[in-house]
Amino acid sequence: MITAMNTETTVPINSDADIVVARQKSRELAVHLGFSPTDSTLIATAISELARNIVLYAKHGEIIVGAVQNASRYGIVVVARDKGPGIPNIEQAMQGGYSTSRSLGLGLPGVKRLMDQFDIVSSLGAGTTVTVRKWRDAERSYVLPTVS
Amino acid sequence: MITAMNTETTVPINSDADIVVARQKSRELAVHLGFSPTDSTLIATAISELARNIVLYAKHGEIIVGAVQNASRYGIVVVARDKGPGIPNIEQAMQGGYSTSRSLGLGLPGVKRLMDQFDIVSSLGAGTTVTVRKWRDAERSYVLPTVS
Amino acid sequence: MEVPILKQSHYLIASIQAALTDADLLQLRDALAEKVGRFRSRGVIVDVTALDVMDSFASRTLRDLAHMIRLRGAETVIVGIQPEVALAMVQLGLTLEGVATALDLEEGLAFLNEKTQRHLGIETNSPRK
Amino acid sequence: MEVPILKQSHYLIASIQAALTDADLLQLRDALAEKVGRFRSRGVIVDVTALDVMDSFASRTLRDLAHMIRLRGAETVIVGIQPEVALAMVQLGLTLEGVATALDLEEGLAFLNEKTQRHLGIETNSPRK
Ligand SMILES: Nc1ncnc2c1ncn2[C@@H]1O[C@H](COP(=O)(O)OP(=O)(O)O)[C@@H](O)[C@H]1O
Ligand SMILES: Nc1ncnc2c1ncn2[C@@H]1O[C@H](COP(=O)(O)OP(=O)(O)O)[C@@H](O)[C@H]1O
Repeated sequence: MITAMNTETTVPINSDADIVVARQKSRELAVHLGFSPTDSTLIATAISELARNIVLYAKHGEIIVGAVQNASRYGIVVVARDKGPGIPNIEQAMQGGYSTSRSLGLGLPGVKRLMDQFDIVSSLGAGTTVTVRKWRDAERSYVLPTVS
Repeated sequence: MITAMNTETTVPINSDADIVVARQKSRELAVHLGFSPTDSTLIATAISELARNIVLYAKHGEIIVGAVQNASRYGIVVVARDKGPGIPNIEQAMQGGYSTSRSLGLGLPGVKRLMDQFDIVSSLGAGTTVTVRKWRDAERSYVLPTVS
Repeated sequence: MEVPILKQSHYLIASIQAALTDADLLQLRDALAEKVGRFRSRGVIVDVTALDVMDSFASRTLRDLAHMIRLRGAETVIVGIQPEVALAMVQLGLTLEGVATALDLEEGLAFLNEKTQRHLGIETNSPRK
Repeated sequence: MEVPILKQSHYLIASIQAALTDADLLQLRDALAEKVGRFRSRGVIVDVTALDVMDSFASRTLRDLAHMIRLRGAETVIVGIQPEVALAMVQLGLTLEGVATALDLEEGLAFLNEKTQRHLGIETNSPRK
């Protein structure tokens, strides 16, 4: 897959105020890329969960939102990465209902449902990187302004 | 086992509209073969799940529905096949609750319960073929019109 | 195939007329979530009598629909699940837990009348217009 | 960003005006639990119409808030969940179970009127103002 990004924004995540910034930036980009208000809300919600996981479990990290394009589609890609403790058992974390905090453990499996593609790489002591994508409906005729 | 089919229909599966066609064709054949309305619904439901798996995981494939006969019984056989990515761990997929999509992972184990026989062959990178059969109650006296 | 949505006093009634594609079902879900606000409806009835098959996708979509309507402050009831469809659902492990169901349109209306009256607590002794 | 809390007769109304941080949400929860005692309020309305995102933290905090208010002897209703927010919540598995919801402020007030009247057993036969 060929990916090209021109509108890339990095949001440093260090506190709960940054969670709000991250979801606002991702919504802005989603709207700019022609996503419907509904899809933009789904994207912003997913990014809110990923940003909170960084604050909760890794303390510091960053969220990078960008446009993505392949042969047939436009979309948004969001990378959430940290150098935190990592996730010991990813399969368990993705199953839902698993949580090391006071939470519900719905975040990661929920993020997967909200987005079209979900990849997670995590190694103990080295950190966690979650990459999610959502594609614009192929049939819509909107063309990205300046994706190279 | 000797199997003979004369009424064989192939439904190409490329989109969610084809899922509807596949389940309608399988119901039609089931009714034609003398299955009860209840059994015909069970069969159509199973085929709906198999067709959706093709659309979700392999994008393209086909469903072949036909009559089947052995020494003592008549029945319906449905083959769902695709050249998609294949299933890495069939045992896990058959256990239920396992899903790589937004779904519940009830499909394959559910299909097995809905039908009388269930076979799955899948190899990574080469695709997946699921073959299911359901037999008509032996005691019913209905005879197939022209099964050779 | 778009599902017609009728407005009947405080309720919305969606009568599925034929087999639906997955896209049709999602469209129905989103249309009802929007219309329940536009028409200030207190309840939604989805009549699935004519649905040929209720598979895992349809069940999940109807469950999501009911939860969305709840979050919008209204009640949903699914009516008309046929015996053979119910059997197929049970064998698939789909129980529509947490979603109200009723035998048919009449029972669905009775359920909503009871449910939304109690919720809003108005006119319990006077006839509803 | 502190959420303004209005006192209107027996009720408290918190209208969220913009995106809230987690800390703002916790502050709102605690402020309402305190004020419901101070003003002897019978009901609380939280209007989330302007909330950009209802994620798992916000849902959990509102659910906790509703339960706390209940333990203080009053009722809570969440109003104004938009269709797209409801969809995101449902996909996250957040259904606000056990928490009352209503379409908007007006419906929320109607709900509280009914609910707190019945609870306190007063004015059930007198006309509603
Ligand atoms: N960025 C991260 N770094 C380390 N651990 C994480 C991270 N994100 C998630 N986890 C782990 O995965 C578990 C499940 O996460 P999630 O599904 O978001 O649920 P929750 O946050 O509600 O617990 C968390 O409880 C935590 O143990
Ligand atoms: N035709 C197929 N090609 C590739 N993978 C498949 C196919 N069918 C099923 N799978 C895999 O098996 C898993 C379980 O399938 P299933 O039981 O039907 O549940 P669900 O579709 O709800 O996830 C799927 O999540 C997917 O990973």
